[in-house]
Amino acid sequence: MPDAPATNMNMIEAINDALSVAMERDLDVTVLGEDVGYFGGVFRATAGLQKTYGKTRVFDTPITECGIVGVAVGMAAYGLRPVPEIQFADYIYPALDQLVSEAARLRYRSAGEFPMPITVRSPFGGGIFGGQTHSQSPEAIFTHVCGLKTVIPSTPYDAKGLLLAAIEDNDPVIFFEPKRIYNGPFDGHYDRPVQPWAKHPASLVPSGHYTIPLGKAALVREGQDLTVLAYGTMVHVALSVVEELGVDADVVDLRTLMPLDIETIESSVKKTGRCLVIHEATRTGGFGAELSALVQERCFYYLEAPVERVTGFDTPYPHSLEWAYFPGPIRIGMAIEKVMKD
Amino acid sequence: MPDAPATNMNMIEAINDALSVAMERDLDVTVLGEDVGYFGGVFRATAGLQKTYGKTRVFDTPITECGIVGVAVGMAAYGLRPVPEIQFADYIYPALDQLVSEAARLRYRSAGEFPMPITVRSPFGGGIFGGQTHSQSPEAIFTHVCGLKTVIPSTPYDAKGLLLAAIEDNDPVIFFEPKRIYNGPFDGHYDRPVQPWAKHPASLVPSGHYTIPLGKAALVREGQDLTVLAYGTMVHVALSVVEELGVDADVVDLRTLMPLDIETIESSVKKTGRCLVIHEATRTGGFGAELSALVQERCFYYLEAPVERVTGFDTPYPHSLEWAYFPGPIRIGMAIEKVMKD
Amino acid sequence: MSRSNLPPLRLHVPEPPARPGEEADFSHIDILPAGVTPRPDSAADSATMRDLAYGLVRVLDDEGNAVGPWNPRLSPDVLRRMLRAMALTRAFDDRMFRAQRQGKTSFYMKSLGEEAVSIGAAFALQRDDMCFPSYRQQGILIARDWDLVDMMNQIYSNKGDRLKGRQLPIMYSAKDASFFSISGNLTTQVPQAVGWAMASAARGDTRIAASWCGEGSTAEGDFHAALTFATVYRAPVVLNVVNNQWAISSFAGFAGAESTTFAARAVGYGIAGLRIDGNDALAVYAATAWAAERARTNHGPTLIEHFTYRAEGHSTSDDPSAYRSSEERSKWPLGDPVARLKAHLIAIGEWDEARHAAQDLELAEQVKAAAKAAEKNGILGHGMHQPFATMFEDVFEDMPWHLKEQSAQMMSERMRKWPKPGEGPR
Amino acid sequence: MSRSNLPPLRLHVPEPPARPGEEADFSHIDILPAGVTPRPDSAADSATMRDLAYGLVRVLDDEGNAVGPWNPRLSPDVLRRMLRAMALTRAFDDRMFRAQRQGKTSFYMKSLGEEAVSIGAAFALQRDDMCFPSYRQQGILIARDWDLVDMMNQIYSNKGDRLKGRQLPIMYSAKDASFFSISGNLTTQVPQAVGWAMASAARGDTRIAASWCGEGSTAEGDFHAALTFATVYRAPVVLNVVNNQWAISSFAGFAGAESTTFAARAVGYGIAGLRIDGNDALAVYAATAWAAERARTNHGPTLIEHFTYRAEGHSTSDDPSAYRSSEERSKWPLGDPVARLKAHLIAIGEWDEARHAAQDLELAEQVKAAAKAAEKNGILGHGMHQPFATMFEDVFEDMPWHLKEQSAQMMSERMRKWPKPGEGPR
Ligand SMILES: Cc1ncc(C[n+]2csc(CCOP(=O)(O)OP(=O)(O)O)c2C)c(N)n1
Ligand SMILES: Cc1ncc(C[n+]2csc(CCOP(=O)(O)OP(=O)(O)O)c2C)c(N)n1
Ligand SMILES: [Mg+2]
Ligand SMILES: [Mg+2]
Repeated sequence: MPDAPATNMNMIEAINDALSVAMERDLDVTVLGEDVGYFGGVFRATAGLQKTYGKTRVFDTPITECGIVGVAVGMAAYGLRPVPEIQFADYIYPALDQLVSEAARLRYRSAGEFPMPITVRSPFGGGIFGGQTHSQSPEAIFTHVCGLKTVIPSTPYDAKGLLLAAIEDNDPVIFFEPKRIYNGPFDGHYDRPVQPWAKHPASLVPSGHYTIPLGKAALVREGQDLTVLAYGTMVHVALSVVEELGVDADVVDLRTLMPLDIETIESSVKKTGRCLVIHEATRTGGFGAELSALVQERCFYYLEAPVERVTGFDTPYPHSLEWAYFPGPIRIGMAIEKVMKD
Repeated sequence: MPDAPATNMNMIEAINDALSVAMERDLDVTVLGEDVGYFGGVFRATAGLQKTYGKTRVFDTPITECGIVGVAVGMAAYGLRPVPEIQFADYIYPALDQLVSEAARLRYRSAGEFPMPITVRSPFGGGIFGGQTHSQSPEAIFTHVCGLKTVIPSTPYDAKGLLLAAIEDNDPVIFFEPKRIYNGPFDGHYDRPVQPWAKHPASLVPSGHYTIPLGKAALVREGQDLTVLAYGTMVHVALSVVEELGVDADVVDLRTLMPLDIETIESSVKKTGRCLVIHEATRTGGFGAELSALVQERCFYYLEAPVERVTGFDTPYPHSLEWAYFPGPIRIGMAIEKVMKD
Repeated sequence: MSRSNLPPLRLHVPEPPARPGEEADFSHIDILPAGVTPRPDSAADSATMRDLAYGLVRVLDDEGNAVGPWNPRLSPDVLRRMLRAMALTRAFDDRMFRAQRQGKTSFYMKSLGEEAVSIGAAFALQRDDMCFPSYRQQGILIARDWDLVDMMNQIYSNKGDRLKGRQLPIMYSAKDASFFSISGNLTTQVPQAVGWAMASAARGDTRIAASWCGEGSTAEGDFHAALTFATVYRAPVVLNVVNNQWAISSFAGFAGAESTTFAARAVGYGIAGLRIDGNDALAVYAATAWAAERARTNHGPTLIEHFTYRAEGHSTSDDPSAYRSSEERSKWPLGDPVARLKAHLIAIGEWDEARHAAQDLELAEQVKAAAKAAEKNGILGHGMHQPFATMFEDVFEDMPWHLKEQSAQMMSERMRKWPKPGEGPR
Repeated sequence: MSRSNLPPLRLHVPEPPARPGEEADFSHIDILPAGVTPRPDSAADSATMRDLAYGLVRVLDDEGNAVGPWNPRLSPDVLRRMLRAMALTRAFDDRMFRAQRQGKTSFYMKSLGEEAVSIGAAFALQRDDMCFPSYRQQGILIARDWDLVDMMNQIYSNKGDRLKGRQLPIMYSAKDASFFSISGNLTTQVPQAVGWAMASAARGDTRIAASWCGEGSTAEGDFHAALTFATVYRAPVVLNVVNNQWAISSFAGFAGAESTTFAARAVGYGIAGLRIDGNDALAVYAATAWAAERARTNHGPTLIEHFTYRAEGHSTSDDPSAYRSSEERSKWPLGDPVARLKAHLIAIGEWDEARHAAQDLELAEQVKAAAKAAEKNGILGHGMHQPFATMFEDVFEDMPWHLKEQSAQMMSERMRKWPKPGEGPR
C-alpha cells in the first residue's frame, strides 16, 4: 500500500476516485454511458466527473448498449481509452456482439494494429431485491470469450487499484462491480444489520494513483485445511462462514478471473487438499465449473475430497425468494461440512 | 428405429426432412431466417420448404438476428412454434438479449402464461476454412443460461430425430448443427479423403416422423477403460482416435448438453474410472469445464486419473492455422495417453 | 480543400432546457393548436402523409372543446368511462407509490401525467388485441377492468401473486387481458409485437398487436428491428413511442429529439407516423383508432409518438430534483390529461366538479380496499411468499434432474433455518 | 367498429421483380435524369433537404456529359486517376476470384459494378480520414495506392500476411491507409465510425470518419445505434449505404426497399440524407465531398445511399443464378461505372479506346506480377503460413499462462506430426 494519505471510502466512492485519478492523469480516458454524465450514474459512481472533466470526456449516451460499446470501440481505434458503463450487468447482452466480435477480437484480427484499451464497468449480482433483471452475474459468458479480461473487486481498496489497472491495461476488461457491497461488506446474514465500509480495513483508500495488478489473487485468510475460492460479494460471505464454523481455511479472493492467478490457487489447494468454489451466478457452466476443472486437473493427486461448488441456482433470480436463492451462510456451511467430511 | 422405409441422407437432407415433417404435421411450425425462403438457406437446409408450405410459413427475413429472434418470440406468444435459423452461430450474438432475457425467461416470468416453443437452428464449428467468424462454437454461452436447452446432433439419423423432438418441445432449444459434418463424418484427418455420409449406418434415415428424446445421450461405443464425452463433429474424431489407438473406451455422444444425461455419464465413468472430455470450443469456461466439474463431483472416488479436457485453444479460430487449432487426432491421442498413464 | 484553413472539429453535446435551480423553459417546443393537423384516410399511402410526423394531432383545445378532423366523437358515456379509468390509475399509482415508501415492497413506477397514453389506446383497441407494454402502461390493465388485487399481489410479491413472486413489482403478465409479460430489458417487446402481428396476419386472424416504449428506449436496436420487420411485411401493428421528455436523468435530446421528432422515425422506414398530444385522451383515442383501422384493413403499421411529460420521478429509485428543474411539471404546456378530459366533460355538460370529487373519493376507497385485500396475502419480505419450491417451476415445462437436486438442496437449507415442524415460511 | 365485417388480415411478403428464368424488370425503378436533383449548401439544416432522400444525385448523363449542380468539375488528370483505380480494382477482383477458383485460397468477394462507390469516395476524402469499410470496399485501398501484394498476402493467408493468416480473405486491416480492420459481423463498423468521429471532434482534430455497409445490413441494430449517436452528437461522419439491390439471395425489399429509400432512414433521425447514382463516379465524388465538407465544418453527419447493382455473386460461395434473373446485370438501368467514367473522359477528349485498352493490359500485368510475388509467399493450405506460434500472439498484449501452456501443447503436437528436425512447416 502506497504512502499517500488515505481516507475511508465505500466502494462507490473508491470507484469514483479511481475514475477521477485516471481522467486526471490521462486525457485519453473517456467515460460514457446511460445517465453517467450530469446525474453521475444511477449508483453515483461517476458523480462529479462531468463537471470536472467536461462534456466531451464524460458522455451521457442514448440508451443502446450496442451503441455504447460500438462507439467505445471506435473511440479506442482513434486512440482514446474509453470506460463505458453498462447500467446493470443484466443489460449487457445487447452489447455482446460488439464486445465478443469486436473489442475482444480486434487486436488479434488486426495483428496489433488496433488494440482495444476499453474498460466496461457494470454493477452485477443480487441481494438488493432487484428481481431477475437487476441481479444477474453473467461473468461466465465473458470469461469464456478469448481476448477479454474479467475483473471483480471485493473491497474499496481493491476496487480503486484494480479499476486503475484495468483502465491502464491495453486490452478490453469487463469490470463487474458487486453492487450488494457498494455501501458495505455483506456477510450473507440478510436479517442482521448492515455494516458500513468504514469499519472494514480495506475501506481505507489512499488518495492519488496506485494499481493492483490484474491476474493476481489475494489470499485474504490463511489456513491449512481447506481452500475457498471466491470473488466479489462472496468473499465476505465466505470469510464470515469460515470464521463462524471455525474452519482453518485459506480464503482466496480471485479479484481477476481472466487471466486467472493459477499459482495462488494451485499452491493453496496442494497445501490443503480440499477446495470449495463459491459464486452467486447460476451453477451450470458458471465460472466455478472452470475453477473446479482446473483444480482437479492440476491438483488431482492432492485432493482428499471432490471440489465442491456453492452457487446460485439454475433459475432466474427470483424477487421474493431472493434469500432462498442467494448462496448464503447455510448453503456454504453445508458444503464446507461435505468437503471436510472424510 | 421405426419401421418406416429409410433412405441414405446427409445431415443437411436429414434436417431438411425433419423440418418438412414438422411443418406437414403442425401448422404452427414456422421457419424464418436470412436467405431461408426462396433460396433455401446458404447450406440448403430449408430448400423447398417455402415452395411447399408457402411464404407465410417460411420467411426470408431482414438481416437482424435480434429481430429474427424477437419476432419469433412474438410469434410464439401468438401460439406458433417458430424455427428461426441463424446463418452462422458466429452471428448469434446480436440475438443474445432476446434469447437470454426473453425466450429463456418468459415461461418463468409469466408463470407459464407464455411458454416459448422456439427452436433456434444454427450451423456451428470449424474445419471448413471459415476463419474466425464462420467457425465458432459458442454453446457454453447458452448452456449457462437457465431456461434454454442445447442440442447438438452428430449424425443424419440423430439430426432428424433430435430436431423433431426440439421443435415439439415446449421450451426454447438452441440446436447447433456441426457444419463440418453436414456432408460426411469427419475423423479429424484433414489430409485424408472425405467420406460421404452414405457409408455410415446413421445416414439411413427413416421417412416420416420419429423423435429422439432430448436429454438422452448415446453410448456410441462400449469399453471398460475410459469414458470419452463428446458431441457433434468431435464424436467422430473421438471414435476414430479410440479405434486407432486401440483403447477400450466408452464413447458417449451427449446429443443434448442441457438437460444433460448425467446417468449415462456417471455410470460410464464409475465403470471406467477415467474420463476425457472433448469439444471444439475454446477451452476456458467451455462446456467441458462443466462436464469435468460434474464428473469429479459425482465420481470422485472412482476416478483413477484427473478428468482431461481436449478443446480448441483460447484464441479466435485462425484461418490459415485451422488444423493446428482444431482438436484433432494428435491432441486427443496425447490426452488419452495422459489419462491412461497410471 | 485545404485543411489547414479549417476550424477544428467540435462535438455537439445536447443540453436540456433547464437543470435544477434553473427556470423551466419549454419555449423551444412549438405547440400547434388543436384541430389543425389534418386527418388522412387510414388507407392512404404513407408517402402522402410524411408531414404528420412533424404535426401534432390534438382534439381538446384550451377551452375543453373537442375540435377538428381527429375528433373521435365519443359518447359521454365512453368519455366518462375513460375519465374514470384515468383517475383510477392515478389513485392506484398514488397508493402503491406510498406502499413502497412504507416498505411494503421494493419498487414502484408511476404513470402520473401519462394516463391518457395507455387509457386512450386501450379504449380504441379491441379487448383481444394484443398489447406489448413497457412498464408504464398499467392504465391498459385498468382500462380492461383487470382486478386491482391481482395487480397488487404482484407488486407485493405475495402468496397471491400469480407470477409467483418472481418479477420485480409492476412487471405484470395478464394473458387473459391480452397483456404481454413485461420485460425489465428495454424495448424487447417491440419486435415481439411485430412478430405477434405477423403471426396473426399469417393466420388470417383479425386481431392486431400494439406495443409501447419510451422515447429514450427508441435508441435500442430492438426498436429498429421492429420497424424494419414491420415495414417489410406491413405487419398489422401499432407501435407507440411515449415521449415523456425524460429517460431516467437523460432528457429526450439524448435519444435524438434535438434534430427531429420521434414520429419521424416512421418516415425513415416508409411507414405511417403520427405525432400526437399525449395528454389529450381524445387525440390518443383517435390516433389509435386510425392506426388500428389501418392495420386491420391490411394497410400496415403505424408509429405514434405520444408527446407527454413524466410528471414524477422515473421510479421510486430516483429523485428527479437532482437532474431537472422542479418547475417543469407545472409549466408543461400540454397540461394534465385527467384535468383536460374532465374539463371537456364539464364543458359539454356531462360532468361536474362535485361528481368528480365524489368519484375521486370512491376510487381512493376502491384502491384502499383492494390494497387491504392484497396485503392479507402478504407484503414483500415478510415470509408470505409463494412456497419455496415454486422457485424451480417454470424454468422448463418439465423439471430436469439438476433442478430437482437444487430444489432438494434448497429445502434442506430451509430445514436448517427452521428445523421445527410448522416453523418458518413454506 | 364491428370486427365481423372485417376481412381477415393478410401478410404482405416482398417479392423481387424477377426470379431465375423470368425476364429482368427494373421498370418499377424511377431513374431521374442527371443534373435535376438540387444541391443545397453543405451547411443547410437537414430539415430543409428531406427531398434529397427521395431524389437521385447524378452527374454523368447518358451521353457521357457531366451536368448539373453536383458536377464536381474535376481535372482530367484526377478523372484519369479515378478511372485507373476503378479499372485496377476490377482487374484485381478478376484475378483473385480466379485464384479462389483455382484453389489458391478459400474465399473471395468481388466488387464488380460497384467500383465507383469506394473509389469516388476515396478520392473525395482526405487520405487520413478514417474509413470503416465493409467487405466490398477494396477500392478504397487501391485508390489509396495500397500495395497489391500486401492485399494478396492477406488473401492467401501466407507467410507474408501482415495479419498473420488469421482472417478470412479480404478482411484487410491497414491502419497506415486509415482503413479499419474489416469485421465478419455485419454493420459493427458503423457505430465504430461514429465513435471515431466523436473522438476526433472531442479532440478538436480535423479528420473525419466514414463507414460503408450494404443495404441488407442496414437492418442490424448497430446501424440504428450509429445513426442515433450520430444525430445526438452531430458526429463528423459520412455513413454510406451501398444499395446494390441484393444481400445474399434476399433482394433489397427484405431490408425495406419496397416502402421507401435507404437515404430516407436519415430523415428519420433528422440528419442529411443523399440518394445518389452509385454507378456514377462523379456523383459519388460530389456527394462525398459535400458530406465531408458538412462534417468538417461541424454541420453533422450525412447518410449517402449509393444506388448500384451487385453484378456478380455475393461471394465465391454462392451462385446467383439460383435466386435471380441472369439478365438483371445487363438490364441494370444505371450502366457500368467503369464504362461510364471512360465514356465521359472520351467525351471531353481526354481519353480514347486505345489508351483504355492499353491501360487494361497494363493493369492486368500489374496484377499478375503482384499475384506472382504474393504466391512466392505461399498460397492457402500449402504450409507457407505464418509460424505456428503466432496463433497465440495478440489475443492479449501479454501472453497469460494458459496461452503459454496451450502454445506449448500445440508445439508438441507439431513435433508429433513432424518429428524430424527441419521437417514440416514451422
Ligand atoms: C436494455 C436496458 N438498458 C437499460 C435499462 C435501464 N433503464 C430502465 S428504464 C430506463 C430509461 C427509459 O427511458 P424511456 O424509454 O424514455 O422510458 P420512460 O421511463 O420515460 O417511460 C433505463 C435506462 C434497462 N432497463 N434495459
Ligand atoms: C451479423 C451477421 N449476420 C449475418 C451475416 C451473413 N452475411 C454475410 S454478407 C450477408 C448479406 C449482406 O448483404 P448487404 O448488406 O446488402 O451487403 P452486400 O453483400 O450486398 O454488399 C449476410 C447475411 C454476417 N456476416 N453477419
Ligand atoms: Mg421517457
Ligand atoms: Mg447488398
